[in-house]
Amino acid sequence: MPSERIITAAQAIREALGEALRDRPETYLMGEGVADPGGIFGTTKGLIEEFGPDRVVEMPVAENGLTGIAIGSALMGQRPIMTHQRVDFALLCLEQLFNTAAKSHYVTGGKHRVPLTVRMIIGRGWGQGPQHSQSLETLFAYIPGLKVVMPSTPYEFKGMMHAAIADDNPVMVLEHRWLHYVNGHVPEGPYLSPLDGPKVVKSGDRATVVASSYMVLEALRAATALEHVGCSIEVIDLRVLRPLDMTPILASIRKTGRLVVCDTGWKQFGIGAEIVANVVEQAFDALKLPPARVGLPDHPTPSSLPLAEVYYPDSTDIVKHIGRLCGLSPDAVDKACTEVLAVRQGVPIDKPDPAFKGPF
Amino acid sequence: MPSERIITAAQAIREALGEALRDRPETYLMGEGVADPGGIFGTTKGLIEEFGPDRVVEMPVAENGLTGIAIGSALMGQRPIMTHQRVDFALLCLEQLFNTAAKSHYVTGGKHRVPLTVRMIIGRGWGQGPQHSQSLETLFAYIPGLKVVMPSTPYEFKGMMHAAIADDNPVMVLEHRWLHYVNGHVPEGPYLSPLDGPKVVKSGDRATVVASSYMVLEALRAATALEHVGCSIEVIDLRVLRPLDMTPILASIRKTGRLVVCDTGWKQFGIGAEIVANVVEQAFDALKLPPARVGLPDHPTPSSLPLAEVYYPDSTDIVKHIGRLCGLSPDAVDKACTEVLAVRQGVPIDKPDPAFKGPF
Amino acid sequence: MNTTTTHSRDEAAFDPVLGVSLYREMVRIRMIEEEIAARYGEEKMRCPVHLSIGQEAVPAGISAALRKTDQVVSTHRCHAHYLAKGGDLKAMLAEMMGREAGCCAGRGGSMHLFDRDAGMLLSLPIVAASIPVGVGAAMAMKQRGEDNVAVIYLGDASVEEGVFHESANFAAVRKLPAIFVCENNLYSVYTPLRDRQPDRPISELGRAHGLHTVEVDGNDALGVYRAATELVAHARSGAGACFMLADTYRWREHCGPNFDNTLGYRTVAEFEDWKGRDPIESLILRLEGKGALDAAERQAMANEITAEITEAFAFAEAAPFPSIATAADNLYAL
Amino acid sequence: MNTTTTHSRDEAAFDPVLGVSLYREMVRIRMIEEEIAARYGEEKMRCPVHLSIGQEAVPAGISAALRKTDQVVSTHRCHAHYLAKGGDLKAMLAEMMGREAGCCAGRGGSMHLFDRDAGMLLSLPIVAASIPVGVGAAMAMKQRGEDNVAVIYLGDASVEEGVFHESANFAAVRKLPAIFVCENNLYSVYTPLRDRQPDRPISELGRAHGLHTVEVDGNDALGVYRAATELVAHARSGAGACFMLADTYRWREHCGPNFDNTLGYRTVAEFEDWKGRDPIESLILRLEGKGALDAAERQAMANEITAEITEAFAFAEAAPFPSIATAADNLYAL
Ligand SMILES: Cc1ncc(C[n+]2csc(CCOP(=O)(O)OP(=O)(O)O)c2C)c(N)n1
Ligand SMILES: Cc1ncc(C[n+]2csc(CCOP(=O)(O)OP(=O)(O)O)c2C)c(N)n1
Ligand SMILES: [Mg+2]
Ligand SMILES: [Mg+2]
Repeated sequence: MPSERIITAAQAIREALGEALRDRPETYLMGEGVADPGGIFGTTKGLIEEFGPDRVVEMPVAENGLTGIAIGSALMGQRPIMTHQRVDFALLCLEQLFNTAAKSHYVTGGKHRVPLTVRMIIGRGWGQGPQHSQSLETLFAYIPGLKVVMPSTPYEFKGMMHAAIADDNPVMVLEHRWLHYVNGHVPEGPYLSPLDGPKVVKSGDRATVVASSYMVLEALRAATALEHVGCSIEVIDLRVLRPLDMTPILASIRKTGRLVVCDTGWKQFGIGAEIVANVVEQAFDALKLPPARVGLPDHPTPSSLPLAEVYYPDSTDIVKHIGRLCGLSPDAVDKACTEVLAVRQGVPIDKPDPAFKGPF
Repeated sequence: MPSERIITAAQAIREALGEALRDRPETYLMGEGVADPGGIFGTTKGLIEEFGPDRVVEMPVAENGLTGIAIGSALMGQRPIMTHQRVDFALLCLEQLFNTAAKSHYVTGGKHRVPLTVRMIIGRGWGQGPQHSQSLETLFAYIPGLKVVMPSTPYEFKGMMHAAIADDNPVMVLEHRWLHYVNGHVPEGPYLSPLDGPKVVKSGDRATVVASSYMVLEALRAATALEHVGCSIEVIDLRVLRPLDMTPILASIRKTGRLVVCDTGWKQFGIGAEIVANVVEQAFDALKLPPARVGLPDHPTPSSLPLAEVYYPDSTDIVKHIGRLCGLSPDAVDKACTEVLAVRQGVPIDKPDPAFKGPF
Repeated sequence: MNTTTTHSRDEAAFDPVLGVSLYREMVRIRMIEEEIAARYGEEKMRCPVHLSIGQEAVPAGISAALRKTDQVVSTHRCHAHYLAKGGDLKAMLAEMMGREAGCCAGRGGSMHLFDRDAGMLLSLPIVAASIPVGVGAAMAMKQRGEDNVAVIYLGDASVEEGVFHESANFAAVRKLPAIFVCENNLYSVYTPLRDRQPDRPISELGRAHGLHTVEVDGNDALGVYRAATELVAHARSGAGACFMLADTYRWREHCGPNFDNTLGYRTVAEFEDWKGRDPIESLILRLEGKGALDAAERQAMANEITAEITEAFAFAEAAPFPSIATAADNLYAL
Repeated sequence: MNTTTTHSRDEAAFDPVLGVSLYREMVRIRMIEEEIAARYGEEKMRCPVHLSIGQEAVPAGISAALRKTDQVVSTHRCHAHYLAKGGDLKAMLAEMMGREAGCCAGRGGSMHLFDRDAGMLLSLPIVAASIPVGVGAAMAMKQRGEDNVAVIYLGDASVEEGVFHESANFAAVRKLPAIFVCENNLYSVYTPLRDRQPDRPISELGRAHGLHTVEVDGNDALGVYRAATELVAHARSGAGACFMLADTYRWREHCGPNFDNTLGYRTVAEFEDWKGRDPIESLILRLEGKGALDAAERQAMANEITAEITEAFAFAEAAPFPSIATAADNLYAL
């Protein structure tokens, strides 16, 4: 039974961080802005007052060095939780993450452990432009030795944050900024959402939609509208990009025979490519039609609103692909698209979707 | 008709660089080691004597800063050619490459140009270990705005180097270190190998092997052995990973119906995933069997020789996949495997393959 | 306070004509910024804005020492640098409104201001990312035998990023015509200097990298100008790269149009102290002392600037948005 | 020469017992390195090697000032640091031969030497990458209330990487018990300092970052020891992070077992000059001056060390390779 309490994902994260700081003396937060009045979109708000500057470490702007410092402390048994206000900034510390953090356990024959959590926020909206809005999960997913997770609901944000902190590996937590505003049922006190793989979040039999992060909400919205036109689809929340467990996805494909993958990054060379390739290798015969991918078009994020409006795919794109794969009538597709657009209420793409307030 | 002259790829690169420095006053080389006596595996050897330290810029160990400097000079109309002795070092400069270099043309509505060439060498062999031997082309291939090329023959090394230098975009040239030793027919004087996409390097009709960089040689070796057991396969040299032109690959699949992709990086989330997903999306009906991918297993490069021996896939892996896809007899597969192994003459995996001396 | 001031206010050397032009530059920047702040709530400028109100003296003083062909690179807080270097106001506002007439054709927003014709090479929103780009511009100009210099604006937080040091070291070792101008406004977003750097003047970093280094009062446009003139001459002559530390203060919030002193990350007393050192008001006093600019003249100037601003906003608001058919254009140069 | 020496050879303070132990440490390192060089051609050590011959005084002097629980991080040139900190010789040689008994179970090779029990936290082959890791170790120890220090070895090229500066700044601002030890051997591979850095002592960088900074003669093990003792006490007491600049010289090629003076990137005169300042020979002279260690005692020591080396090589050569079934093991910690 879900908890009666409804809070936002930002509050859920803050709660997880506070509990971890309270229960585990070896944890500490580090990041540019963790001690700010705003507290990283509210996710660290007030923690500096409770835990002080040795546990809530405001950092100079020095992503690479501070990542190495976090890793060094993790090798000594600390459990640093590092935050980048935008994943774009983490481009500066990939050497440390990919070489030192990802490889230390392997290269020492298992003797070193790197219990490091790195929170990276995917920016979106309000004309952020090309360098403050990227969705770079693919880069991390490519690197053996990292774990890469993308929670999509407040419940998962809290539980996966706890699981990431408890994990003895470097765990990259990619947080879509607009998910911070979403409400959901979240239990009080610590609990773990295992970092074990994808999860069916809505069952159905006509097609499988594998979605990650924010696109899970778009997929669920599409699923509801499709249900209303008589098409029941299964939605799988990818959750854990690395290590990748294809089992639930393959099971779903064996049932539905149709696949749409949607993630928050660029389509080409993205997450969807691996999901599709993997499904094709392992369940080719189960596929009734070629899988489809929904992702960003092949160019940087434009700042200008009308260009951003056509840049970001949404539930209508999912509806259209499902319509094609499931042979829905143009009318049914139109009806479902009209429904999802109505829910969005014409709010421009550069503001968070008011209808995604949940509870999820 | 190919040139009569046979030189190594390292010599071909050196020749291209020398010609560019001679013909284009706006070019200059920059990199740690470009002015060294060894000259980056011979590829810049002697150029410092001819062109001096303003054109052959030895650099402090500061990959990120120097990349930004190269970009700044490119915005002003220079044509920097930067070299990293190992692609692993380039992890330090991804912020500049992905944000500034890749996006400047787009974000200025086409007003800025970044005619930058970045050579990055993929290490292999002699116990390099996990941080000196990665094959990170996937990271670059993911980023819109970069061009990413991987030449495989001396002819292509020279021609693509000239094309990269002439290009007004940031071009990442990934050079497999063992290809430097390979011989081939190379014309004197400058010529361009267009950065236009994959190329059929051996035709055949039973299956298509798409390979990049060093794996092209492994694929050709497999193709020869397979030919001897009566199985004619088509080998496509991927050449240009970004922008990706799928046309020749799709044409080949429509002919053969069978696909094996092999690249030098990790298999999961790698180059092969995009090729497979793309083929599935666009030529699903042409596929007789699920495509296969050949790539590195999901862990860092171990230094120890016996572990490295099983880490790197080679022509036998290609032969085995083709055998399965084309329904070859176990005998035929064995025979082809024996042939490719015989050519390799038992040389350990941590030394360059003496049989790959060419000419290619 | 993090620095000492070596270029003090030298009234004897005061040139009223220059003073008036610096005054005009600063007032123009401030009036534009204030108009942006006033209109931000209309939600036509749909991108973050980092205002320079309070920090006008540095770009005014620097640009007065530069040629058009000298190059400037800037950061997220680039409005003033762009305007002082001669960047097109209309293209700036159109950019902030996402219009095709914007300097980036609407693709970039407020943190990507540039104007090639004016020698404003680029601005980048990643802290310190534009620093090496500026050094690269200096290298290119040196390689091409042009005697231009590159000015690299950076905030006090930029020196925490490794790339600043990599860039400074290379500029020093190659004696490039690069001038690093550090505007120390004491904060990185909400974090004060003492939580981010040890207690030593930031200029020590310039010296340790072998840069010709000076400290100036960043609220004294004339002092900045005089120091800049010397540094520019130094760099232009081939004598080597330079570093200027200029202490100053941002009046409004880090990002956005409002004041934020109520948040408590800085004291009202500190804010008031710096407001008392308003670079514009203090220059007025000095100009009036020389009888160089009376209230009526200032009003006439303000009217002129208001007209310019009104026209520019009207232009930007009327300018068309990019066609969505062009969204993917210019990914690759042909 | 890039530095001044503040800790000079003070014969009055010379402690013969300490001198003998430093001598033994240096000779042991040199003999091991020379044996590696001698046997490298056998192709059993199938990985790059970066020898420390000529540079033994720094790790000998530093480690003599450290506790076992103090932590050390190192670079590609890590043999001497590992050995001096008490790293296991057998595990080192087995690692270089790719055996399961290697300190990294054969996965890493010569540039990943570490020994947790000895307080040798890690070595990394990416220039400067281990610097922040060492600072992080210092932070962890401080956070946990342990009064250990972290020593961070770095080459003269490391200070060109931005991450050095990011690490130094943070260590300074947080007063971490971290000691940066820069072994300045004048070269980065083949490139001399003058082509990479401006003409100022590298120690200026330490000072500009607010680190407690000293210069030492890096070929004087006793001088290094004395300076290290002072820095370690400083850092351990919580007074803040430190920087030591130690000039020294690598005798052999950058990577590999050979001499490479014929390549021409450095002069034979320079090489001979530094060989004349052999840290071992000069210590022998001083020890003999005190009557502390005669030739027979040295020979006995050498015999002991030879026996140890012979045994360790025999151990490593006999040690089994990893099973290929374990190639993918330990990707993730359970
Ligand atoms: C690499 C990176 N890290 C963090 C940020 C977020 N950020 C934007 S502005 C800023 C503060 C910069 O301070 P300073 O350089 O002093 O400039 P100021 O805003 O004071 O003008 C930060 C941390 C960023 N844009 N880039
Ligand atoms: C980031 C990075 N860039 C380049 C290299 C190649 N490299 C290996 S050692 C070395 C020189 C290091 O010089 P220094 O720090 O002075 O140490 P030394 O070898 O002299 O002991 C270089 C450039 C590397 N390993 N990592
Ligand atoms: Mg500031
Ligand atoms: Mg050195």
